[in-house]
Amino acid sequence: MTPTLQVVLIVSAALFSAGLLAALSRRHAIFILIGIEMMLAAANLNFIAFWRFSPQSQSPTGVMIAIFSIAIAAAEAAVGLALVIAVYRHYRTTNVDHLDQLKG
Amino acid sequence: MSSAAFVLITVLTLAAALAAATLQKLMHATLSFALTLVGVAALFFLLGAEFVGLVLVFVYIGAVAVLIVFTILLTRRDVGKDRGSNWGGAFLAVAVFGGLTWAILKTQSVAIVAPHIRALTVKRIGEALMTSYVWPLQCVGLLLTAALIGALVLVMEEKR
Amino acid sequence: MINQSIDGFLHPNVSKSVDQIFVNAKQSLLWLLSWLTGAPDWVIQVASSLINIFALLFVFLTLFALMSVLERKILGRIQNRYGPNRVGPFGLLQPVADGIKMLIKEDIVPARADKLVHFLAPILIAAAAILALGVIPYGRNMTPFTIDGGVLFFFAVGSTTELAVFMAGWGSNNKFSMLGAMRAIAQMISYELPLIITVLPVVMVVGSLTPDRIVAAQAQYTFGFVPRWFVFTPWGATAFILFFVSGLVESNRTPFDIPEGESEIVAGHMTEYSGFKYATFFMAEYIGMFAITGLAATMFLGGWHSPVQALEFIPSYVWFLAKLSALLLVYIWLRGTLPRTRIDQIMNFAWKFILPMSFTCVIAAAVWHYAGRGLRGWLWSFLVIAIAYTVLSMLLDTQRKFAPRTYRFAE
Amino acid sequence: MSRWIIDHLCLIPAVPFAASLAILSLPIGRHKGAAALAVAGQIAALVMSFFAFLPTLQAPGFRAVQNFTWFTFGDHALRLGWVLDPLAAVMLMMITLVGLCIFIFSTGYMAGDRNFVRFFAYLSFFSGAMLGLVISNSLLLLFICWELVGLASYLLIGFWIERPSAAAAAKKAFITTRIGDMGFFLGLLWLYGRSGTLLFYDDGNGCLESAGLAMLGASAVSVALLIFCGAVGKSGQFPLHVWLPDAMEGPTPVSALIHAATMVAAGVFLVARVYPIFSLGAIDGVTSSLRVVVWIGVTTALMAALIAIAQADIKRILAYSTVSQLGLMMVSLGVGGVAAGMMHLLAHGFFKALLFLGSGSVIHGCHGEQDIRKMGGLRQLMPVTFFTYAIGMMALSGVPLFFSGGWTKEEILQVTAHWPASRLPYYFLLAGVILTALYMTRQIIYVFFGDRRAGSQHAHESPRVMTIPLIVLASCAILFSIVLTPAWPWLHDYLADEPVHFEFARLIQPTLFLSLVLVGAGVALGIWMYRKAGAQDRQRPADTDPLEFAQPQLFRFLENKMWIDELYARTVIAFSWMSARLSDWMDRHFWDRLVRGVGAIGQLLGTFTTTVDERGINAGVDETTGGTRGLGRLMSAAHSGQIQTYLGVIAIGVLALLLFYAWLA
Repeated sequence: MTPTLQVVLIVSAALFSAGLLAALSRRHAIFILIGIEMMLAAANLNFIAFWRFSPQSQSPTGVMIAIFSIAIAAAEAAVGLALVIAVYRHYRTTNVDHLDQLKG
Repeated sequence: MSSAAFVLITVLTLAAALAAATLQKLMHATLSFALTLVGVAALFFLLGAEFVGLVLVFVYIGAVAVLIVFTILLTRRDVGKDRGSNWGGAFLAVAVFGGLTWAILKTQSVAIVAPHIRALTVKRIGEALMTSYVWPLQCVGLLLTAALIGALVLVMEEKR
Repeated sequence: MINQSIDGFLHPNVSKSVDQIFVNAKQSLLWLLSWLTGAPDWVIQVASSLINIFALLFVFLTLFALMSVLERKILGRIQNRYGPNRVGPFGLLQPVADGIKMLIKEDIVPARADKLVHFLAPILIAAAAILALGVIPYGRNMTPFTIDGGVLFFFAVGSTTELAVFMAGWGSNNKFSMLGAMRAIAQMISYELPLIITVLPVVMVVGSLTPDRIVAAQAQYTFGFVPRWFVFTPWGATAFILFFVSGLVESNRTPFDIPEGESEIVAGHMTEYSGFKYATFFMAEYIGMFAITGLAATMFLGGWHSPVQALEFIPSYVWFLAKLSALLLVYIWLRGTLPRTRIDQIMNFAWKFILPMSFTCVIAAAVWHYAGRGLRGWLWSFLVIAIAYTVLSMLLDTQRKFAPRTYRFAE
Repeated sequence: MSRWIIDHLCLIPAVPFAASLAILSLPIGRHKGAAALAVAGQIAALVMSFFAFLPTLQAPGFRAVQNFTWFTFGDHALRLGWVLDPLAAVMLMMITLVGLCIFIFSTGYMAGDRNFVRFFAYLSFFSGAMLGLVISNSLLLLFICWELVGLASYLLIGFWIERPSAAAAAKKAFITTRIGDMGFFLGLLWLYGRSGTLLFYDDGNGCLESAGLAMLGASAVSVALLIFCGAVGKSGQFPLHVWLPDAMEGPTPVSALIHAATMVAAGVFLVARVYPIFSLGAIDGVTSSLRVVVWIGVTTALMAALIAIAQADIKRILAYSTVSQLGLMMVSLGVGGVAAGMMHLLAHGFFKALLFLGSGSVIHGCHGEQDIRKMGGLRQLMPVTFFTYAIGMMALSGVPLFFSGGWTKEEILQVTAHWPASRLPYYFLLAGVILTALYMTRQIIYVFFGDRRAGSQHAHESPRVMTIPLIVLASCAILFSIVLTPAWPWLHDYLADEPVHFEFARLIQPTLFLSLVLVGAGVALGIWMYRKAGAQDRQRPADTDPLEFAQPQLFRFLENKMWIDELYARTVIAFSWMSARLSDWMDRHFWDRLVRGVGAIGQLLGTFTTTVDERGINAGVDETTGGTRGLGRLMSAAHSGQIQTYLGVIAIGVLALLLFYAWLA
């Protein structure tokens, strides 16, 4: 048998949840970033899958969106990591539990 | 699309993803994250989007992973001690996974196999990028430039 | 049926010439296999891939062996001494001896090392290097893996090398390794940009990322004897030189070998490696070299095409190997000639000269194209490059840029 | 060369302007540089004017016009332009030539003045403005230059700003001429309203050409009179002549250049320029506007001549003579002798400049002494000055045959004699001739003859730089007459655009003898009256004027300029002063009260609203804010500042949404 769209979607859902797990359960800021990146990758997988399985897959819309989202994810990662470094310089920690200056 | 390869790659990817989410050593987590992305790229290959797969590897392994690694290095004093994980988040993630899976299985319209399409060549992608997607392309270029400058400014050593 | 299933390796008219000997051999082998065991197509496919891989490994490991001894001999000559000349005739068996030595050496892993990473690094680095070899056309119909966008694949794989190097540096818990890895990554990242951007004009002009297409685009001859290689256009020549230099950096060769400069940091990221792992690193470095030079030949030197139409009868892979080895000889020659540069010099050079120049190449290629690919285009693009070069060299006055280094980050 | 100049007429004024700017940019001490720049600019202007002058000689009726658009509002373009015709050409020549002499003269005269640089900047500025005035082809452009000229004269009269009298004189001159300019401007606007253009010559559409004049129609008279107001102001005609004598407070070269030779001639020039408007619809050369011109001219001429007799200040005498001569020109214009008037203007330019420079040299020699009764016997001390001065005097008093003034005066007398409207002006002018001769003789006798008095003890001849211009101008005053004689009336025909032909018989006209007699009479009378002037006479003290001795009241009357200033002081100025007082009072006691009252009302309202605000509105607002704050405190508790909490909440939301949709489906 060849995998159906369902299967691919479930895979991407699993990937997404893994990312969510990383983002939610870890204390280190970089883990959160990694999780977010993984979620983005899952989203891209969805795009590609929907494009591939859609009946009129001649127009490469999904692929385009995937490409653009990858580019944007790269930018986001760069800025995010820069933020992590800056925060580390300032507070000498990257533990997000201690970074609660915005506490109401 | 050969299902064997698909299964293989899927297993690899998900295992790597879980590892990335749960490994104690940050460095190992990062490396398995890179592995995850390789797997995703392979999935893209299988789905007939070679170009995107290559771009993914290119961007994530070549750039993002290295960036993360650098960051880890620069914030090294803090890396070693990673206090465990909170189970609330884990539970939530699992719940989300369950909900998603349930929803996907529930929707019948996605239970379809891939139609046969002619391979998406890089040429076509390039043409599409340069014709109907040229405006978004410019915007992304601008965004990347802005991100570059912003990151530089953020990490610049404040002069003393 | 088989021939269809074995995609793309078939030339419309399969000539019996020497040129196609390997292709034909492989095909007959596969045919035999399918005839003996009525295996399904995908098995045949896997088999053909395996054949390709083994051929690649064989050829290039041999080449590596030859190269290592040859390098040592040539260096010896350059430094006015005999190279290795004890083992075998003219010391030709030296690599064998080295191999044996490396194999039987003890494999030391530091106690505080991150074992897994330390173990994975050499494998990954070698794998990346070998993968990169897979997309280069070595002769007519002799591209191991024709994937659409092979050039991109090449760079994508090449970019994993950095991660591998970092793993090596991090895994072996040692400051020299770390420093070496940092240096290596720094210069690799800095020079990956020019490497890609200098390939860009070729891709633009050909309109394809497939190496075969790029080679085919350089097939014709002007006036029957001047080959239409891209190196003979102003932008091509410039891009080729820049590409070559960047490749030199990418493969950590002298004069850009600061990541493993013995006199500064013991052996960079390979400090903590010994025995076969070290050999693997060594091999990976050489194979990376082969890959870069091969790509350079493919991109700018017309791939496997013969420089003179009259010499068409000589098989294509011979031509390719000739070009490859010529470039490799230049590598060795440079190593024997030039002193080691400083990290800040390398960085300045990358960001202030090479990068702008490679962008100029892109522009010049565009000019060349829109001025009608003829003599006019030639002159115009030459003008563009000349102007850019003069301006850059004016701005980048060496007195200031290469002044004594200021240690800002090493407190 | 000439071609080029004609194509770039605007260069002629531009050069002196540029020179003045350059000079202004010099530091204070750079006398040589300033002088060099100014003289160079003037010489350049002279050369260019000469080259522009040449082509006008070829064809009678030569006229070169070049117009340009200044700016456009809506679909309507305001166009200015430059014109070169005989009138402009001769004026150019005269201004530049005389101007050059005066520039050179003043390098000597002003030497040692610490504001030397500023002076020359002003001079060049004036010269540029004047040149622009004469070649402008648009009434507006002319008006602009006119005002610039006025400004220059203001600056120069008040040059010695530290003297209150100078400042007062400058103000007086400025304001008085402004009164005339007001009329001028109104006339300009009216003209524009009627004819729609201010260009003089615009190949057929100019306001001086048939089309424009046709559009002007009946309003020509009023327009002409309004413009004439300007002329009256500038060239010191009767009601507004009062500023000119006071203008002598300025340095003597200024008086020579501006208030004798060029600027005051601008009025006459203006009338001559727009003559078609004056003479529109003339019945054998007489229109009501021209009538006004004539009578104003006659009045001015006679009155000024009379006043001149009783003046003691050497420059004031010359000033009044200028006024009377200008009146003479006006008369000649009025009676239709434009050419004659212009001729006299030019001749007058030369010899009056000569006289003023002569007086300047005298003053210089006498160390700033200006009262003629304190001079005397300078004949031996300053021979050059004396001779040149004598020539100027004879030219002014119109001694025939040899002096330019004589011939031009002849011309004017003739045209006046043939004025159809009335013969009175003619007789008045004849009287004026006698008076002119009289006061000039008086002045000469006082200054140069008799024995030296207080002022002239240590007099000395002026340096060469001052005497040479005198000589040049003197020779001009004589040689100029060559082109004036009836035998070969070149200038006349040139100005009247007629071909000239030589006929010796016409040299001697019958009226010549008449004027000869008159002048002789005037001179003789002068000599007889003033032979003992300044010396001790029988029972007459040395410092009293003979006329004063004979006719005290008359003399007092004349000496005080016929009380005209006082008259103005009593009437106009007094009136304006009163009105000022009145409005001041109103302001203080009436408007002020009004304003305060309004203010008080406002205050009242303000207090009222304040109370309302505080009692009423604020209370409610406070309540609201209090509530909001409390709510905010409540909400802020939920913000733990933990990213992951937020993320988790988001995830929960996503989950909820998901389930919701699934449940829907």
